[in-house]
Amino acid sequence: MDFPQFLQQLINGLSLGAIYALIAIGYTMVYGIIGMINFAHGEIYMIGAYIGLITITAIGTMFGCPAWLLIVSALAMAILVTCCYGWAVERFAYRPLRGSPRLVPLISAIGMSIFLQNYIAVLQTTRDLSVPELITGHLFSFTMDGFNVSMSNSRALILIVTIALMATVTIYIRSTRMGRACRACSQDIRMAGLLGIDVNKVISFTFIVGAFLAAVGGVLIGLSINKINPFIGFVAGIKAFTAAVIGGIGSIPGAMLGGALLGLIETFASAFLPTEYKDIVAFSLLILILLIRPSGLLGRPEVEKV
Amino acid sequence: MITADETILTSARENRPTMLSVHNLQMRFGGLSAVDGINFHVKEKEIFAIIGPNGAGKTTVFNCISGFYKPSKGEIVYGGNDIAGQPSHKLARKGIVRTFQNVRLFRNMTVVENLLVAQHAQLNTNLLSGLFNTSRYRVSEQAALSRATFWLNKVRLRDVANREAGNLSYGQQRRLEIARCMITHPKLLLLDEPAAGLNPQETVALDVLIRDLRETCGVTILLIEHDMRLVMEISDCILVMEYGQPIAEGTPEEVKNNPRVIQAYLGAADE
Amino acid sequence: MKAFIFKAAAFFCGLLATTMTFAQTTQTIKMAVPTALTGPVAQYGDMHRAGVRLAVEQVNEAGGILGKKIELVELDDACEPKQSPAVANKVVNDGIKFVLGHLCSGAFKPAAQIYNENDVLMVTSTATTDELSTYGYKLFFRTIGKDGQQGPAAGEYIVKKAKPKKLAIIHDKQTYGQGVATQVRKTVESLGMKPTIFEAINRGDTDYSAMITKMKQEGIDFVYYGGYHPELIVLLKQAKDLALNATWMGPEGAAVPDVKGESAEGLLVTLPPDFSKEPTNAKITEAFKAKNQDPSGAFMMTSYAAVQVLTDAIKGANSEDPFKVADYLHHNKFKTVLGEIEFTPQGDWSTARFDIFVWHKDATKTLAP
Amino acid sequence: MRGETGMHVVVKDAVIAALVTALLTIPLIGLRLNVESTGLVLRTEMFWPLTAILVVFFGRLILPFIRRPTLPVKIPTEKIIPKIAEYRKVWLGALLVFAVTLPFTPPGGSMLTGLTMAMIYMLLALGLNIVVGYAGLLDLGHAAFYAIGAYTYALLNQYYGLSFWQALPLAGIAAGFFGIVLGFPVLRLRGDYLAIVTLGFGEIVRLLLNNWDSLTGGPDGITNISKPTLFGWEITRRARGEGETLWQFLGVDFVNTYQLIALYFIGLLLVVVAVIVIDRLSKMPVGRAWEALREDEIACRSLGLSPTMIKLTAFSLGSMFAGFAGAFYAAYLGSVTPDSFAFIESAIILSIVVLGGMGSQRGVLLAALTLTLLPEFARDFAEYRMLIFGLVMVLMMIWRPQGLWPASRRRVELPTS
Repeated sequence: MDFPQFLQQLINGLSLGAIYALIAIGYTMVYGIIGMINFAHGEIYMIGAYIGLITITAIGTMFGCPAWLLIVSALAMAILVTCCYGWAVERFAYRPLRGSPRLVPLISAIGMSIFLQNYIAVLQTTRDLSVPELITGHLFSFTMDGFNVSMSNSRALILIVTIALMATVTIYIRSTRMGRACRACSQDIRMAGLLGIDVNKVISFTFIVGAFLAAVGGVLIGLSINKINPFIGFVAGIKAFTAAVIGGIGSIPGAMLGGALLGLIETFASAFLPTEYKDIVAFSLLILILLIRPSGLLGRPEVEKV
Repeated sequence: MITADETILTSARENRPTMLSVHNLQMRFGGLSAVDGINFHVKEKEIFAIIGPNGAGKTTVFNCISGFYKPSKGEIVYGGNDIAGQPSHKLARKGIVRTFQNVRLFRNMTVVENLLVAQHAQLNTNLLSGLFNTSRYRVSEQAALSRATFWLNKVRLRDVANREAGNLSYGQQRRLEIARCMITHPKLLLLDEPAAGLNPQETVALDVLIRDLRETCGVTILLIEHDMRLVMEISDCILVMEYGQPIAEGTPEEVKNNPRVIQAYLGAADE
Repeated sequence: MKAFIFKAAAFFCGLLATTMTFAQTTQTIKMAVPTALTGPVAQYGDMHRAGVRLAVEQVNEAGGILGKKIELVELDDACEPKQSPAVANKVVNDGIKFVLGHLCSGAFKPAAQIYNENDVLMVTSTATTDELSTYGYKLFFRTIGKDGQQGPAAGEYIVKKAKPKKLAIIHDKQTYGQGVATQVRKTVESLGMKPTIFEAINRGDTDYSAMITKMKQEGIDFVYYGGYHPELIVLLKQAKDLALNATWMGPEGAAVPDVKGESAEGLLVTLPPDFSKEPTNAKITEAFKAKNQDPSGAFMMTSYAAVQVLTDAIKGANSEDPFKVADYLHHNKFKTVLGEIEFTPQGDWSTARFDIFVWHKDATKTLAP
Repeated sequence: MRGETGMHVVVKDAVIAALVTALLTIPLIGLRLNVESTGLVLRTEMFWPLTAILVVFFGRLILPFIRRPTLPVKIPTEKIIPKIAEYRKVWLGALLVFAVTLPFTPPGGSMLTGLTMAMIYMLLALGLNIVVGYAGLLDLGHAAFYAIGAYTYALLNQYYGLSFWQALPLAGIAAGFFGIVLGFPVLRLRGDYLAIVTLGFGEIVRLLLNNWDSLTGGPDGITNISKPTLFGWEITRRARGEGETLWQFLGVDFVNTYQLIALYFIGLLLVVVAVIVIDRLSKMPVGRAWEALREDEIACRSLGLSPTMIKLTAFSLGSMFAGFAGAFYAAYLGSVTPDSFAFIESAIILSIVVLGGMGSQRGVLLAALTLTLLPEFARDFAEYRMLIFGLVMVLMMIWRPQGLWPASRRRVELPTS
């Protein structure tokens, strides 16, 4: 495997990693703040994809408008509606369980994940729906000693948007008042409440930001892969969750690093080994990292006080 | 009420056999050394107290002795060999048992079950004999239950035997924790601020209980406590610590009048 | 001990007889249609049901068979091997003797064992995996070619007509996909061409760029994909994105209206001959069009033929006993929309053949040169 | 803000609530995508979204006037430990008789497949109850041991022709062994990290079964697995080997439901044995050690209990029962495929344990029965089945987090020494 192929696989790995990172940040923020694995987050990403497709189909049929307008309106609608769903899931499935033992919200999350999958399956049929190819063409496509290295526009868009969104969220968390409140809650949510931080608002905000990113992910990934069905959220969810854990659950840059790492490992695994083993490699890596460094690469190691 | 062997108590402290001796114990967390250069010996059937302001490193010493921390440097000699760094469940089986600053009971299990679990090491835990309820198994269970009843009577918790440990009052929980330690036939009992949060009558009852444990069960007691009246009254020897360093050691009388101790506790009069 | 068991068993049996009442004589002939009403390949289920429904409607209009109307019982196994045994048990419990299905090879295998053990006659018009006819089931029939026929047709076309420099064969690791891909590999290797890559992908995956780059690196210029259309659509799109200029070929599982757009242009597909173009079937093609169903769909005509064959056999054998009907099926020729059908002892359609078609971006197809 | 009772605040609240409901309902419920022959098409059905918006709007308007102040803090209720039900033995006997005669009653007969699956999920949940309920170790990969048990029997039956009863103990031991293999590396992990590793382990086992074609037959799995025998008689229509079928022995002509009834009884037998064994285990020192570990691992260490041994016994015994369930599932279905052991199975088993009440055998049995039979009742609107299943899980966690039938502590009569 000489350099051009390596370069191409690197691009493939990073663009796949961007997809995982975009969803992983939802897991990391929720776990960081209230220490809960939000199993339904994959479904929020799927709902984003469906809203995008519905908007495109609705506007597309009404009057032939240019592709970029379709994409922008799909993104806007998806963000608006998915954030509502993110808020609603937290408000109705998780808030009543705030004080209960750790396992109870987990089961509620698994239940919500199954509910949302079938909610969409019943309403929008379980069929595979094909998303129209709105983003076509290549960002760059050059041949280097006989091998064509290229990156499609849709993949490039995902990479750029992911980096941009990650940067904004990190800056927002680091510099704004709400960001400080989030960090306070992740250190000690009970004390944050005592000091006058409206904990419910912070938690809702976390879910809404997670939903915002998942919606963007849903629309862009839908446009890039052109196929959605009610169950894409589940597989992507587990992979994104793996990325969040590898990077160090609870740390936002960790989600980015974990996503990129998982994308690269899966890509090079299927480049060298037969493709069907790439998932086994991904999960084995997850277990290995957790055994050596449970808090992940960038996570804060939890000191166990006697 | 002193029934213990008379000679042990009154003979000079030096020639009594040592139960535990600590040689320049040091414990560092990253850059910070919580405990540095600690040396002391605890004699058999003695009540040895460690006192000092908050953050002096008392509980860290406890954690090193009971195997929860691996000391950075230094030796802990017990029963003839160095036990520094051995896991706490092995040390417990060798007879070193401890209570905790904030009571650690099995909250959702009943009081009796707490006492039965503590005897796990002595029980017949063979799976098959338990499954087929063999006579050997029934005998060992009955013995465990009668020992538990003995200790329930001793710490006056008999009437709440079937209540969940989490629903007991604070004083009751403290007594249950001590009973749970004693039921494992320890040689060395580490009490981490047993009187914390107790009202005066409960502290007096605790005083009587600790003396009774030493006399009747012949157990050596290592104590961390802030209640000076209890410490001065009950302990045979006291070690005073500040910022992880030892600043005084001796009988309650010597320690009470030691200027450095007074200064550490009451702060120097500002010249 | 034996005596006690005997008494206990007898008691249970008495209890059994009193509670289990069965209505033996029913005025209709029930036929089960286990197919995919839900799940990713539900589109094949639609074609399967459309063919069966039209045929049964026309038979019932013409007075049904043996004086009884045919009643269809449609069941959903979503093409999952996990669900099909439960569906098969339900069919057997309801006392249904004839089954038109199952749809997918993977789901059919466990169910076929249950049908065979409980004397239920099976006629599938969609499952093409060879294994089904290797178990020696006497009540198994097929009105569609099997991979053993589809594979060689594709293999010969690749070696003789397409003559690629470097060939890659990939499949979706499911019974159907892996089966047909292995058949193509056997044929191609027997004709002296060794595929450079023979690999599987995970069903439900969404990113194949790594594998496509590997193919580019090996200089692959022809790819045969064994599997259903959902994964193929994504593969074609990503192959175009990464500029892998290779012709693609797929089995009849890939020939679905959903496969369209730029990347689908020039896709080669093996399909049963397009019987909707046959002049004799004009009346039936019109009937499909009247229900705005596309008559040239992969399983429309084969499912129609399955009902034809079954109803003719029941009339011929003049009984509803599966063994008599099976015996009739084994020893007679049947005139159907697929032309004349004759069954091998294992229940395969002996003279089934597959043609090669070129798929276009508007989901139409023309016979390949 | 809520304190003000000015009408404009209430109206503002109602408008916002209505707006959110609109955003929630109109796009997904109002606009329906569907695939027609002409490709993707959008149908609109605005009835439900509009009613939802109106209900929420007027609901919020009148809400402040009828809402009674709720207690800000939930006061923990004192769990009084009931006396041992005197007639516990009688009660259990009645339950067993009911379970034995159920398949013969018309309603029971119609749900036989559901009842037998309920037996399998009971076995799985009883096993997981040891790991999650007693020892408090969150295991999200229990389906892996279910798969190992199933494939052990399938392979032994296919390659060596072992009968069900011969292979059953081996399946249990194999699953128990892998329980220890998983147990060792995760000793140090706690809570969520343990859950994630077990999830990863479950996925790896499923993927290995799916990709290891030579041994496990890959995605097709293994078919033609022989059914168990009941007291030495075959229960299928025709005896496979030279044995005699129970039905020939009874001189009864074969009806498929007889075979399902026989399978149900074998399942019932396994569940009864499992309940008795696990009940004994929980009363023994090892059972107390599990609960102590769940309550406070540090206190356990300080009393001389070695957490390693406790965790390994919990994992191995828990997975052993999952192995038995797997072997019976393989025998019942007659074929095994990797994708019937996906993560969703582990999630369902965990939900049964939590919904039933962690650490409570009777609760777990009840939850297994309800969760497996719930879809049977919802047979007519089949596609809503899983929708209701997910919703039930969420609502149950809100209204009864302690579970359907939580365990009550055992009362011990003290000897009057």
